[in-house]
Amino acid sequence: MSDTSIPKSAVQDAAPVRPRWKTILLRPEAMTFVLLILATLGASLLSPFFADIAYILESFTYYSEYAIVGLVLTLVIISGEIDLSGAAMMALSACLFGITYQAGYPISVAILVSLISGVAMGWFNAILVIRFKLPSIIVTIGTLTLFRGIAQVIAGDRSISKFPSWFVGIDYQYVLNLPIPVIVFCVVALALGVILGGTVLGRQIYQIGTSAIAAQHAGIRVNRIKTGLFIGMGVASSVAGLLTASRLASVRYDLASGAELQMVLIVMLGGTYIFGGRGSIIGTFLAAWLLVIIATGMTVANIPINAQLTVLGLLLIISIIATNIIYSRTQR
Amino acid sequence: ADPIKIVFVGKNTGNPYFDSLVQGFVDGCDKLGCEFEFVAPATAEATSQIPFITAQIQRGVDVIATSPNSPDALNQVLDRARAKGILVLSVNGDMTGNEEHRDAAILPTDFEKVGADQVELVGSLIDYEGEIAILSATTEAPDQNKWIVGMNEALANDPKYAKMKLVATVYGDDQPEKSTTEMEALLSTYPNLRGVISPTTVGIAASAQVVQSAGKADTVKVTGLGTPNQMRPFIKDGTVEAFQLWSPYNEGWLASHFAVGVKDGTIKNEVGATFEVPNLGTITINPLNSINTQAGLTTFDASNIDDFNF
Amino acid sequence: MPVSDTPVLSARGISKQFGGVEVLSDVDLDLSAGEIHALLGENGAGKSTFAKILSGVHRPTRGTLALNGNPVEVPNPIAAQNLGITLIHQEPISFPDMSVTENLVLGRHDGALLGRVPWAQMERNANELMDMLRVSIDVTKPMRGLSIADQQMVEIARALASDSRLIIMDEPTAPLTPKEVETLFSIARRLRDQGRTIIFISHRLEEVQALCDRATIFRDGHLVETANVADLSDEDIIRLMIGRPLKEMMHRSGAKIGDVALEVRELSLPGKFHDISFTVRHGEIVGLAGLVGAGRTDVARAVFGVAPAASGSIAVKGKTVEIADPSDAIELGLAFVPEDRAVAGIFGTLPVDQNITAAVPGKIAPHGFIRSAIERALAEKSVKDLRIRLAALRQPIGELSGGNQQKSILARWLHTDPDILILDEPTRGIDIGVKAEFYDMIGTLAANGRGVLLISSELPELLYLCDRILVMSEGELTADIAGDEATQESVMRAAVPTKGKHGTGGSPPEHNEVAL
Amino acid sequence: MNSLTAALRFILLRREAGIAVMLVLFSLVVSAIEPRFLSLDTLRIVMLAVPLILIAGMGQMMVLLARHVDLSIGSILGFSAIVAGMAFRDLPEMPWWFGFFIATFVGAALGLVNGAVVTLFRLPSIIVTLGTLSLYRGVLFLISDARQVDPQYIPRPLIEMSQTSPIFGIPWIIFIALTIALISYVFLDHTRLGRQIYAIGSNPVAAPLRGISVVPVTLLVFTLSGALAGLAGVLYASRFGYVNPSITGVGFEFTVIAAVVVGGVSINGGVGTVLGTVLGVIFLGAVSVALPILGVSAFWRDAIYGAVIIIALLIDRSVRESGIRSATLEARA
Ligand SMILES: Nc1ncnc2c1ncn2[C@@H]1O[C@H](COP(=O)(O)OP(=O)(O)OP(=O)(O)O)[C@@H](O)[C@H]1O
Ligand SMILES: Nc1ncnc2c1ncn2[C@@H]1O[C@H](COP(=O)(O)OP(=O)(O)OP(=O)(O)O)[C@@H](O)[C@H]1O
Ligand SMILES: [Mg+2]
Ligand SMILES: [Mg+2]
Repeated sequence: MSDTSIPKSAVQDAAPVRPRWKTILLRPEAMTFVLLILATLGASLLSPFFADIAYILESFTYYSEYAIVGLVLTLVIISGEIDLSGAAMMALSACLFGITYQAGYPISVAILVSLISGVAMGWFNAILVIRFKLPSIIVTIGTLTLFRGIAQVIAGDRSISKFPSWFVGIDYQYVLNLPIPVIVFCVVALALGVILGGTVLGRQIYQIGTSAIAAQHAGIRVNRIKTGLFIGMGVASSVAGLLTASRLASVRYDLASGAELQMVLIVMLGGTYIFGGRGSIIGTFLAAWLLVIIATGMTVANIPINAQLTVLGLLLIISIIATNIIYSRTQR
Repeated sequence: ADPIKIVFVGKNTGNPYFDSLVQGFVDGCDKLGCEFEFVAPATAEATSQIPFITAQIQRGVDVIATSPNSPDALNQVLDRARAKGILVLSVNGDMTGNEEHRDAAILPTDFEKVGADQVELVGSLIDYEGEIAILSATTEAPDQNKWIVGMNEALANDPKYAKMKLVATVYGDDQPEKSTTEMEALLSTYPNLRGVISPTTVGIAASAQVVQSAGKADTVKVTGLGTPNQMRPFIKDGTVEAFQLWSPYNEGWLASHFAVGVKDGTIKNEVGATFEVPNLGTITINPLNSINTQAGLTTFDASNIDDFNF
Repeated sequence: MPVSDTPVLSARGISKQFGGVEVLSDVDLDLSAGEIHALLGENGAGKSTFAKILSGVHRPTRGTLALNGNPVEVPNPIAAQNLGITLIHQEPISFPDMSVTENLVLGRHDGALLGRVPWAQMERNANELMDMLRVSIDVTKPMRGLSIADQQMVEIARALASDSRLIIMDEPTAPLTPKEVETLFSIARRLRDQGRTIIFISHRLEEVQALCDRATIFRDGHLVETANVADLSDEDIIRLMIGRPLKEMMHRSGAKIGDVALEVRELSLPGKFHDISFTVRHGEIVGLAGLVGAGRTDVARAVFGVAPAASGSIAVKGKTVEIADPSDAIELGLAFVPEDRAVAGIFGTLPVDQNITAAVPGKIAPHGFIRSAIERALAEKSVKDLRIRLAALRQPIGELSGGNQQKSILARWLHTDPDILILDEPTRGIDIGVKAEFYDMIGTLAANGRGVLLISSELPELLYLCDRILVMSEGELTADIAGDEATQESVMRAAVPTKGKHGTGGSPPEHNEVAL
Repeated sequence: MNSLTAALRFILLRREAGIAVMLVLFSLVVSAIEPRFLSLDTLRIVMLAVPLILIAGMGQMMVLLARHVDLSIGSILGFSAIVAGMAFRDLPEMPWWFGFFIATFVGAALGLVNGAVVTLFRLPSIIVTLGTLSLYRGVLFLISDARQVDPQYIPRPLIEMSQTSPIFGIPWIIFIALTIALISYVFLDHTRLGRQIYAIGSNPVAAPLRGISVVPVTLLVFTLSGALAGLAGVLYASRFGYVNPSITGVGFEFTVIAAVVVGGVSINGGVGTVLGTVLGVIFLGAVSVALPILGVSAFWRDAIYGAVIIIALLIDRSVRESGIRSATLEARA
């Protein structure tokens, strides 16, 4: 252990260090995990129809798109920024996909257009935040209105459909008994988890979120990394938009409307610190399942949506407060 | 045997129109001995109904009735329900162009006739002479668009309406604020406007409110489709002379009878088949497996509005 | 000097801890009506902390205060105001979007919260105050963009406007010109004659001699002496402050000085600095002196690429280079220890080891993935070499004391094996023992052939360490003095502004300046 | 610098002038395409479109001045409107004007909750109010049983506030909005408390050092924002004649924030005036009225609002920057 190699005399005037087990248990992810277990038990008691893996997986596909964006959003929030435009980017990129396909281009071109639009929108956010030094939270409130507004302008109120049958129904394609959106989610989680936890890039994201100024002084390319994260948000959103298009076999401008809140909810539930510098992919991963279990459990028990909304709103507030308390306790 | 389980997945909660429809279901099931539940998402967004429908499949219900928020976003999940042997009904609106994804549609009236009925109503209010306008829901709303086509056809083809001129069709997106602004713009743009048809509940309420505020109720006749509860004050104070609707209650009543009948085999869900429903008489299954509760619209005015509460 | 019997304010056993470190221990002090009382001590001795306790910004960990013999609590600045205690902060605090007039009265508790703001009268009063201080500041302008000196003047005016019995001035003269200082002094004397009490904090001993009646000297958080100024010589004061006579602070013997490592040519950044040229050689320690706000930090930031200059060029080892970002500078062998350690140096909530290795990602992750064994080994070596005191490497660095945080930042840069080190106030807020260690380290770095640019506000430190001292004033380089020719007087002469809107003539201070 | 250019710069640097110019230019361009736009009638429509936004905008402005933001006002509006509407429906003997108190009180209470969470846990208001945005909407569904309050229950005199006028043919509702704006002006510009709101936003760290009680003032600001959103709620019932839990107030926050930010209120706190906000509200009102008159689809509205928010942010930033630059240069000159 490294700790023991430091001479005893040096330790005298420094504050005592918390035992390692305490630091682990005090992490908000532990709270998410406990909630996940409680929610699963609660949902099983609430409705006899709940405890069915196939059903839970199917329900997960409905949230998988938000959860995938939430994974990237986790990195963005750890880096000290936020992006509320994910849902609007999903809608606009999906509408562009639909329009391109409807205009007679092959579906591969349409997919490309959608991905490129994701890059462009993420970049647009990044320019406003980084080049013009505007706060990301208000910038992305502006762009969420703008992006969805453009989607509305180009797609109107109609839904665009009649995609080729191979493209449709990705949520009913299975690999190893898992629907593809679930696989995508798990793969993205694994990849981002490794990047965040094991690589220099991940380390630097934490450092940027802890203090962007100190990071810049340490030679970390803060602007480049943040730009990359915003673009990552755009790409993830357009992938999520495509998954949604495939699942629904149609796209509309109001696709994923209001989902920005769900995305933030997932990340917050996973214990990522709203002020940046702390958080984890495993937390977001667990939180996505937690959200699905809670929402699905209440829906299958026919609990009215009024109560569901209240529960979710409370959950968001409580998880922010709890995370905040945990983190402000563990730093003096 | 277990009672038949019927669930109705509404457009969204808080929509008073559906209270009466649900009551029709409840009364129908009381009489027929089926189990009924009503669920609805918070918003009328295209995909918000999907988790609710999946949950009902998981619960193993026998019949899913829904008023779809989108003509095609539900296709996949409804197909899955039907594959499980669940009877899928589209209630109060159809999935135009996607009829193969539901078993039958329960419509409140013959949608082909709504347009003509509405033109006749506004014509009667303005002595079949002058400029009229339409304030609709959204540009792509399928039912409203079908009716607007009907209105245009009636105006073009029926010599009775030769002196009436449709000057504008505008859209308030079923939002009170937008509808109000659009209606005010109409009044300002067309000073000679004589009548407004608003075939949507949000739109007609906003239009009535605007002409009332502007003190133009005498010169501009507002009519359209609305619910009696929503329109009652305007009828009482004379802002609106008459408007129309069908009976949502009868829709629920018919849907429950149809569902139970199909499930226990007494009704054949085939085009051209007929069956009897108490209070409604003989119902015929029309092309594309769609059935109506009544042929024409009911007109509400000062003489009868107090007989209705929905 | 009318000194009445009951003290206006008496402090007993005042102690203050920050994060377990005691920065003020058992201070007993009595202040009388109608005296100007100097607080003296090295940087970090606890002067500002004591002032903040009196004015309710901080609460003491232990100890009591009494006003005119009655025990009082000063839980917050509002309470202090109500008790008639006003603090002029060391760093001017202001509301940048609001006018000077409003800055003068905001938060003053006279009148109902919903009472009308008497704009016209306020403006008149503000103008009167500015006249009294003999400064020409447009009181309707927002504070944003006022020079530091003007901001300090507004701060002083605010304290004058309040009817306080005790006014604490924390280094009010640091950014002021001699003429402004003289105005301030005459006002302070007038207030004393009205029977008010003034606490005057300054590093300039001649100001203390000129103004103050009594002086209290702090060292490492302890009150070491309170005496009449008349009974104290400068030598006494310095000895009391640093615990040893000034004589020991002598020039360091010069190391072998090699080729030019860093050359800066005609660097300018409008609004910050203008036409700055200098060189730093291998093995050379170059000092950069100046008053607070002279623009030294801005130059350092420009050289390191944090906020690049608008024009001019930089050459490293003879080659002209483009430095647009700190990462460019690091690749060229530069390192920069910033002055604002808490904001620009440490990652407060991250472990010490991650802080130490932050600038060498290639070393800890040879194939892209971080190898924690390597990382720990690097960090442990630094902890041993620099004698960083900590409990565990995984401890958040924010829990370490300031000196050990600063050592960790230095360690971070030593891992990059830099040729040129820019150190901006490296010993600020560091206790005296660690300071000596730092001097040794800086000397060793130069002896190993590294070029060092040392920015410091502590003149003795510069005089002791540097081979050459550059002086900046109001964004321009005003002197380049060889180490053995530099004296406190010659440096200060170049540091005090000779133009600008306050300094009307080029008159350097007449008296022998000793700035510590 | 001579005094004329100084005066000119002073005026041009003021955001109000910029918005006024934008408003005039916009009106000219629109009326060049559609001359009818420049009419008294249009003015009336614009004026009728803005009172709710203006009233809630005053509250939002105070929140922004204190360097916070309140995203929950749409839900607060809906919540207060529903509670007032249910009172009208279930307590028919209640005097109709009592609805104003109910709605304002409910709004104030919800705003206070926002403020309490923000100050108690030191959380960013934007996240807290994003949470209460959905929480309040959920609770509002619960208490209303997801049922709308039908027009027949909205008292006639309340509806007439949007229709009848005390003077000059200007409806009551516009008078109420202008009165609120006037009171806000006096409050923010001429009372100590009002100035303290600016101070907190201008420098939150300095404010407590200067003896300003930041927590109570922050609570007050959120409470006022809630109260004004609540007042807008009861006026919603007046203007639209009914209250629906899933429609009333949805998306309202974006409209209000757009208007206030366009009006020159800085999201960095401490900067903004009542006049600017009023102009911003009118500008957005003019845009939303111009669209149908020009025959542009309402689908454009959101895109335009989004673009307007972003442009306003950019303007705010460049004004700030050039302000700092010129001031620094001046100080050195
Ligand atoms: N808020 C704080 N948190 C932690 N440590 C602090 C804080 N404020 C001051 N200190 C520490 O307390 C010690 C005394 O600081 P103080 O500001 O009182 O010194 P000073 O005598 O005013 O020095 P200077 O002459 O540089 O102004 C320093 O070591 C400083 O780092
Ligand atoms: N409150 C302020 N408003 C605007 N500019 C400021 C303010 N404070 C400082 N500056 C800018 O900072 C510059 C001086 O600060 P800087 O830190 O570079 O000087 P310094 O000589 O390093 O002083 P220090 O000894 O405090 O480190 C000035 O040129 C000034 O433009
Ligand atoms: Mg100090
Ligand atoms: Mg500096």
